Amino acid sequence: MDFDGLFSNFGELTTTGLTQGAIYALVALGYTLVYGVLRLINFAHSEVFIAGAFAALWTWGAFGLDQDSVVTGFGSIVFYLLVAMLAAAAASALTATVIERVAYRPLRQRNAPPLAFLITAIGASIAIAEAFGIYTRRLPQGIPTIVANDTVFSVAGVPITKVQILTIVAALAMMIALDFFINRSRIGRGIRAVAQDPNTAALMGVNKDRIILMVFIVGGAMAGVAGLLYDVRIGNLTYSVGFLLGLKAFTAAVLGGIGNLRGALVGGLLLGVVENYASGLFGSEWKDFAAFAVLVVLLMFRPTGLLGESLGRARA
Amino acid sequence: MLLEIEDMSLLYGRIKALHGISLTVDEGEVVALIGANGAGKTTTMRAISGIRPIASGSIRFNGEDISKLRADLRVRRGLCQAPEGRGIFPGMTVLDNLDMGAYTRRDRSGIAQDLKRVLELFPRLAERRKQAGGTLSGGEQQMLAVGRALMSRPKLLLLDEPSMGLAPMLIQQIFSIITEINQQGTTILLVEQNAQQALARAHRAYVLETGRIVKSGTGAELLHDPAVKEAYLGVA
Amino acid sequence: MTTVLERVRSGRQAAGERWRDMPRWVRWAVLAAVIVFFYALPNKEFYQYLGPIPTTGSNFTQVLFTVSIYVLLAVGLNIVVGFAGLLDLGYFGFFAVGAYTVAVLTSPTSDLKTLWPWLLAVPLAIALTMLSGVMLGTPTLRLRGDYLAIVTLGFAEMIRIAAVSSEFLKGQRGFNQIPHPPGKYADGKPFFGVLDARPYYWLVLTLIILVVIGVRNLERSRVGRAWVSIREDEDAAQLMGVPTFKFKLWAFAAGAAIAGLAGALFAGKQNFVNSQNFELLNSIIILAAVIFGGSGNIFGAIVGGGLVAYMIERFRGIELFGVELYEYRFLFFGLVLVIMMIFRPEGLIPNRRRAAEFKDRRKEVTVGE
Amino acid sequence: MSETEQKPVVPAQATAPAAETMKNREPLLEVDNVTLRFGGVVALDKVDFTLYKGEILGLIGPNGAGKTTCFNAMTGIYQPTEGQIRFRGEKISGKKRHQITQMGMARTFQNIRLFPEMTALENVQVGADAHHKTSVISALFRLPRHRREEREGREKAQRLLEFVGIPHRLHEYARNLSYGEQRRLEIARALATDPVLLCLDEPAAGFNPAEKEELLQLIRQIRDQGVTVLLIEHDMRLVMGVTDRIVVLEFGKKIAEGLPAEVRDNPKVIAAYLGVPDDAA
Amino acid sequence: SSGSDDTASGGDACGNKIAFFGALTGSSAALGINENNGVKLAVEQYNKANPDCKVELVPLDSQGSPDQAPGLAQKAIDDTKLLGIVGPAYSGESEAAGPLFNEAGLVTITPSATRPSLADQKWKTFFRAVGNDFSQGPAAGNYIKNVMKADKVYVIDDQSAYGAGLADEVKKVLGPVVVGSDKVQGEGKQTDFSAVVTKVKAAGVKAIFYGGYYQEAGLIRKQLTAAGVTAPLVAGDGVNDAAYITSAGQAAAEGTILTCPCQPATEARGTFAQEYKALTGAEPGTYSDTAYDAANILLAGIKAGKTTRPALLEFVKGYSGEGVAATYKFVEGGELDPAQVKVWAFKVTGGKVVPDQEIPKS
Ligand SMILES: Nc1ncnc2c1ncn2[C@@H]1O[C@H](COP(=O)(O)OP(=O)(O)OP(=O)(O)O)[C@@H](O)[C@H]1O
Ligand SMILES: Nc1ncnc2c1ncn2[C@@H]1O[C@H](COP(=O)(O)OP(=O)(O)OP(=O)(O)O)[C@@H](O)[C@H]1O
Ligand SMILES: [Mg+2]
Ligand SMILES: [Mg+2]
Repeated sequence: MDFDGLFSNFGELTTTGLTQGAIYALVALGYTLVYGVLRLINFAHSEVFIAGAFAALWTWGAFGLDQDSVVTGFGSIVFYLLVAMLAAAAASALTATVIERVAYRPLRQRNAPPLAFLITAIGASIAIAEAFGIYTRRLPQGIPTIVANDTVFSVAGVPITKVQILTIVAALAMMIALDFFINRSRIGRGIRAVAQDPNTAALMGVNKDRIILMVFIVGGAMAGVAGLLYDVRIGNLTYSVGFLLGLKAFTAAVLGGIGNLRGALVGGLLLGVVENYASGLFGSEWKDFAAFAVLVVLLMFRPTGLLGESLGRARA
Repeated sequence: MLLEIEDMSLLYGRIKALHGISLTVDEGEVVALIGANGAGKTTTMRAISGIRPIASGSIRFNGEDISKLRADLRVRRGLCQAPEGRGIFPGMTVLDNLDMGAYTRRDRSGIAQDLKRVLELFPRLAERRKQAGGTLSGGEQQMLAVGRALMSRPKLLLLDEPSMGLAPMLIQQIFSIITEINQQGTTILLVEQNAQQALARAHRAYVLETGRIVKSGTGAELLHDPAVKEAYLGVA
Repeated sequence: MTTVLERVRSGRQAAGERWRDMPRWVRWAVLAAVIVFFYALPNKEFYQYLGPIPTTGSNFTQVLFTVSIYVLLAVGLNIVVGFAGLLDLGYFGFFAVGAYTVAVLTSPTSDLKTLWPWLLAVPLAIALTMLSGVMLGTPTLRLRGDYLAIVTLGFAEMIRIAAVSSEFLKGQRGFNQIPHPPGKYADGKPFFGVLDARPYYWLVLTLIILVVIGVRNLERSRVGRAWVSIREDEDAAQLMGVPTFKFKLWAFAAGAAIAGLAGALFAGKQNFVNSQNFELLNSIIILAAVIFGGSGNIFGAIVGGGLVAYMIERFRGIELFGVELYEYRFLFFGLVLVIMMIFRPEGLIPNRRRAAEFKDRRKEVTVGE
Repeated sequence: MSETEQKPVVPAQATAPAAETMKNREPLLEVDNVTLRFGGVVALDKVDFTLYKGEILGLIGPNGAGKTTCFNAMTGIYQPTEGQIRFRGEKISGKKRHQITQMGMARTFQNIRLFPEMTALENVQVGADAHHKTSVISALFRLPRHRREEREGREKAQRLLEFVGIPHRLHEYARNLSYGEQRRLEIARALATDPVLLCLDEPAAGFNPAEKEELLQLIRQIRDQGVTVLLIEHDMRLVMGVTDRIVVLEFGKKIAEGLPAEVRDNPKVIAAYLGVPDDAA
Repeated sequence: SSGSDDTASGGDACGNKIAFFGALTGSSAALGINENNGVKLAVEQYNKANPDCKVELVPLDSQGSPDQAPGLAQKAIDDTKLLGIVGPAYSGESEAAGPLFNEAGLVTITPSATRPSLADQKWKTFFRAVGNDFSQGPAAGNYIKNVMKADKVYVIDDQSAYGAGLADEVKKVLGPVVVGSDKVQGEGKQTDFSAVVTKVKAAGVKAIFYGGYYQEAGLIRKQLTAAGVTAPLVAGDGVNDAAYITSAGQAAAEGTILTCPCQPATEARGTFAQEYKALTGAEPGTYSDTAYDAANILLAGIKAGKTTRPALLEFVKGYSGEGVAATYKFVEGGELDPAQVKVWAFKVTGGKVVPDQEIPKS
């Protein structure tokens, strides 16, 4: 164990961990929303994320940027970010919608057992990831430098970079907006109602299909933005990265209490930081081990996650 | 006629649960539906609100054929049900549950008014407004279910055993509420095991036996029908 | 479209019913024939007449061995997922425990240098796997539903990472020269050799039959009922006197033991075990296999496990319009899962109990959807 | 797994004498000053009563009085905040739920909790399994004991389904039964665990008066077979007709206890619960 | 032993096959594709030269996974016309397939499985056309120490048999100069290297060695540069591929040192690079040349009439000759004669991998 490695880099490990955690959190939201409403682990959500990441990349490509381009000037940075964000959110929302239509709705109409959904989800996930893999010839794709990783200011000697600020601010903003939407709006209430008892919700005049579609669109858009942020931060994209990231995001959702939006945020950030500390302490190879170990230990003491479930059904 | 059901049949898998039921509910009426366990009362209610598709026959509401209409759209047409087993949203607070009743409505002030009225009708709910629906006692949940149905201000209110699980005092109260909201203009179709009370308050009633309507008449007629007395009122 | 499907469906149903109505001896005879068929299958003299069934891209007998291992795993996972309703996404982790136990105890490259014979290591592998199932289960089986899913998945991932990163388990360098099962032909040549995969396959097949008989006995007993009642309503089950925790643990342990057995067999055949054998995707494929075949139904699990493993290998070496299908096999695999589940959501060979429920529920959809 | 003493098998025991002299009898269940809080809500407030062997005790009170909560505390679903519950002289607290059942307490639920995707027969068999001893090993190898127990369980389940009046629903899935049929099945399943004490939470909800009359007979029969019954019910005719004694709760407190006739005329009970005497009372 | 009579009794030396065994799909396919193309080129040239007696190339796609290796090995063994194998490409699959080939007497020449222990297993059919980890690792270490004169080095590896082996050798040579080390996950399993980057940055090193393959190397380099770490990255032949530059981005990749127990393409005899490009449309990648040479050894044997497995095996065992990447001669255990192993350093300059210098043996 390398305590020195942990302590001497504590600040930076924290900031980079929080940044990664913010991305986990955004993706986790999609899992949590869909899980809350359909009681379904949407395994294909990782591919919704990937779709957004590729959409952002291709959008920049369409503007003639390639892996070696460096964008400068505040105006053009904002422009490229916004355009790519729209494209990514749209692409992800669309992918999510298509998955819902093709893989889940037919099953819902047949009132299939829950495990059947899990399998179509896995199937869709594999198929979409493979499609991207075949299209990119399984090669990693370089990403233009949209936001240079300059230090903006330092806190106690820990540099805070532009990318970190962008990631965390964007993630927080989306999260707050979503929280308002779910807890304050009528549609939000409809979402919670369908989550708890779809049949009774219908008896109250809630259109289940529309609500479910909303959930996929909202969750998808979040994942799309996460995809964009991933691109900016990592600088490289391979078709297969969704699987593990999705897994982590799902872990984050569970860690915070699945079905609980604020839980997703807490879980995501916690996971990001824990991973980085573990990398510092035990070496990077134990990073994922630590992530899952924390999950297991935490669930032992809090069987419904840090903040508990909220969208979901309480026991009657 | 507000509700006209003609020759409605319904299947559960291969089992026929309703064998061609016809019944009508006129604007402003209270109509009761009584029958033994497993007669098909709940099934009829489910068919009317669209939770179960019907195999044949038709359901007309306000002159429109709604047999193939989605459940939530039927609610928008003014048809609301307090279901058997109550159907409380367990993770939502009492207030949120009540708000769900008004899901299809947009008139804020009207909703606020109705909320006030429901909380007055059931002071227990007012006391527990922030408690999660799932942790209420059985009777409290029943109050919530009825209150929630009232919140949608339906044209036709379907109540499936609203008195189930309520204490004697509250049973009295529920039935007076039924009479009261009926007088205020809501039409009611009522399934009840408390046949005595139901028949006493209903304008008309139907008796259901193994998926068929075997008898119908005014409440008073059935109340004094010897066969009904023996089978459903427990007066030997 | 729908009418055709309906007809196909009802036809299949009728077939199922006819099977159930057949006299007992006919069913036994058919079963015996099927078993004989599978024993005969790996012989080239036999399978060369089977048209497109044998794989072309890889040696068929070797593929059969892989398939049989998957079948064994599917039977084990079916106990956990199908019967007890515990969603285990990390089942392959137990397979790893079994294989590594054998490897560590028998391989000359292991730090232990115990150099046990294979047969001696097998019971210990099964016992250790069972123990690891209990160890994982004790703290986590209190979790419900999908929490358990993610924890088991995490567990499998932790095992994999430990295998990759720990010195003792040798990571990708792995353990080589793991001994084969014992046994000699009359001429002194080993029965379980390097080149002939048939004996291994026959061994696994025989074990599958034994395991299936045992699992079936469990299913039709108090134990099986306890599992199903836990799946249906855990609280109510407890209040009816079912020691739910104990039975969940048993489900986990039984599933784990079967996976451990599979792992030990795999190690004995393969000679070499390293961390690359235990990708997370494998766990998911097995789960898909069980549900694909028909969760809760042993026969369904067998068919699912077999078909999924076979399908992946069968695509190898097929060329369509000049493209190697093998490259696309996971794309197809994914699509097949989606399409199959849409048309047969209850699995290929549904659990009879669930099929009944399902048939009914299909009608229960709200109107107009 | 502490108890092995007498286990009354439902349909096999001698008739118990009627209930007048309960006080001299052996206490079966003692609820001793039990308090239970949920955050701010005090669901049970120093509740104190005893249930004697062989009697039928009614537990009544307005909605939300804490009756179901009392059941939940007895069966180990909730831990009392204060106080003790003793069953057959042993403390309940710290016991696992299935152990309490094996000690001889069985219950039904106000919100029906069957195993929906098991047949009626299998539901009851699960109850019967509570006292079966076959281990995983003997089931694995189908040892003779296992086969004998299987057969006995099945026969018992059939008998019980007949007893509660739904023998024709033997192979139907529980979820497909109507509300009333499900209630009956719940009773059969609880009886299959060979209870010494049977706790029924509003068993008559969803029954019409004629059916309630049948239920009344059924409860008496159960008692006659030596099972003690604790009954929560809002239907006064049923409660008055079948119970030997009644305990009344309001806002978590016991407000009255006594013979049915005493309770019925108790002004506190009338004010809190019964209201204007209803035509049925 | 099996099936050699067949060919002999037919009296027709043609219809012979050789196979390439390695990953052609999956996450570790890039190396396999490079090699397969090299073999393809060799076979094509052979067939052009011998139109009346062609050799067929059978690709066996293992995805680099040891589980699939026995099935494929057996398939190759079953095919009696198949006389020799170029591969298996990775060490793990070699472990799993080796015993089968050994039993069947089917000769294999691997262009890239560099794990030393493969040669210790007494497989009589195993030959290695490159130096093993013991040759490249120390050379990379020497380069860092003697040429770059770096006094503080950080070592990272991807825990693969190859990467970890290499890193261990480098550490041995560098000794105390190594101020920190870390391990990451390979095969595309990790993309966020922020923790490693933080540690490297804090260590203030002069050079970073990475044992592993190009995909992670590219990402690490890119993220290091983004974080302001300018110390050059040194890596082994697994990174020596154009895809590394794509992955890292040209700017970040600049200055990276890549070692290889092979010679630069310009040093390669003949016109290998052009021909390779003409055939595949791409520059030769890592081990394309070695695979080409390995195939040529087998083809030379077939040309010489060694059209049975034992004959070809004997031929390879006694082979001595020159290829485009090295001079080949096998010693005990199938290893390439250490005298023939030359390790070169390359440098990324202007978006291209250009030869830097041959690294002296110590
Ligand atoms: N989902 C279902 N699948 C199959 N059969 C069902 C289903 N639901 C109800 N049934 C059957 O249909 C019949 C009518 O049931 P229904 O629930 O309508 O009765 P009910 O009149 O409401 O009775 P209760 O007074 O007990 O509530 C019963 O025989 C019941 O077993
Ligand atoms: N988990 C909980 N959290 C908060 N309050 C609870 C919880 N469980 C029960 N309560 C409250 O405790 C009180 C007693 O509930 P209980 O279910 O025991 O009532 P009951 O006497 O069975 O009533 P009913 O006749 O209506 O079934 C109720 O006011 C209920 O809202
Ligand atoms: Mg009903
Ligand atoms: Mg209650």
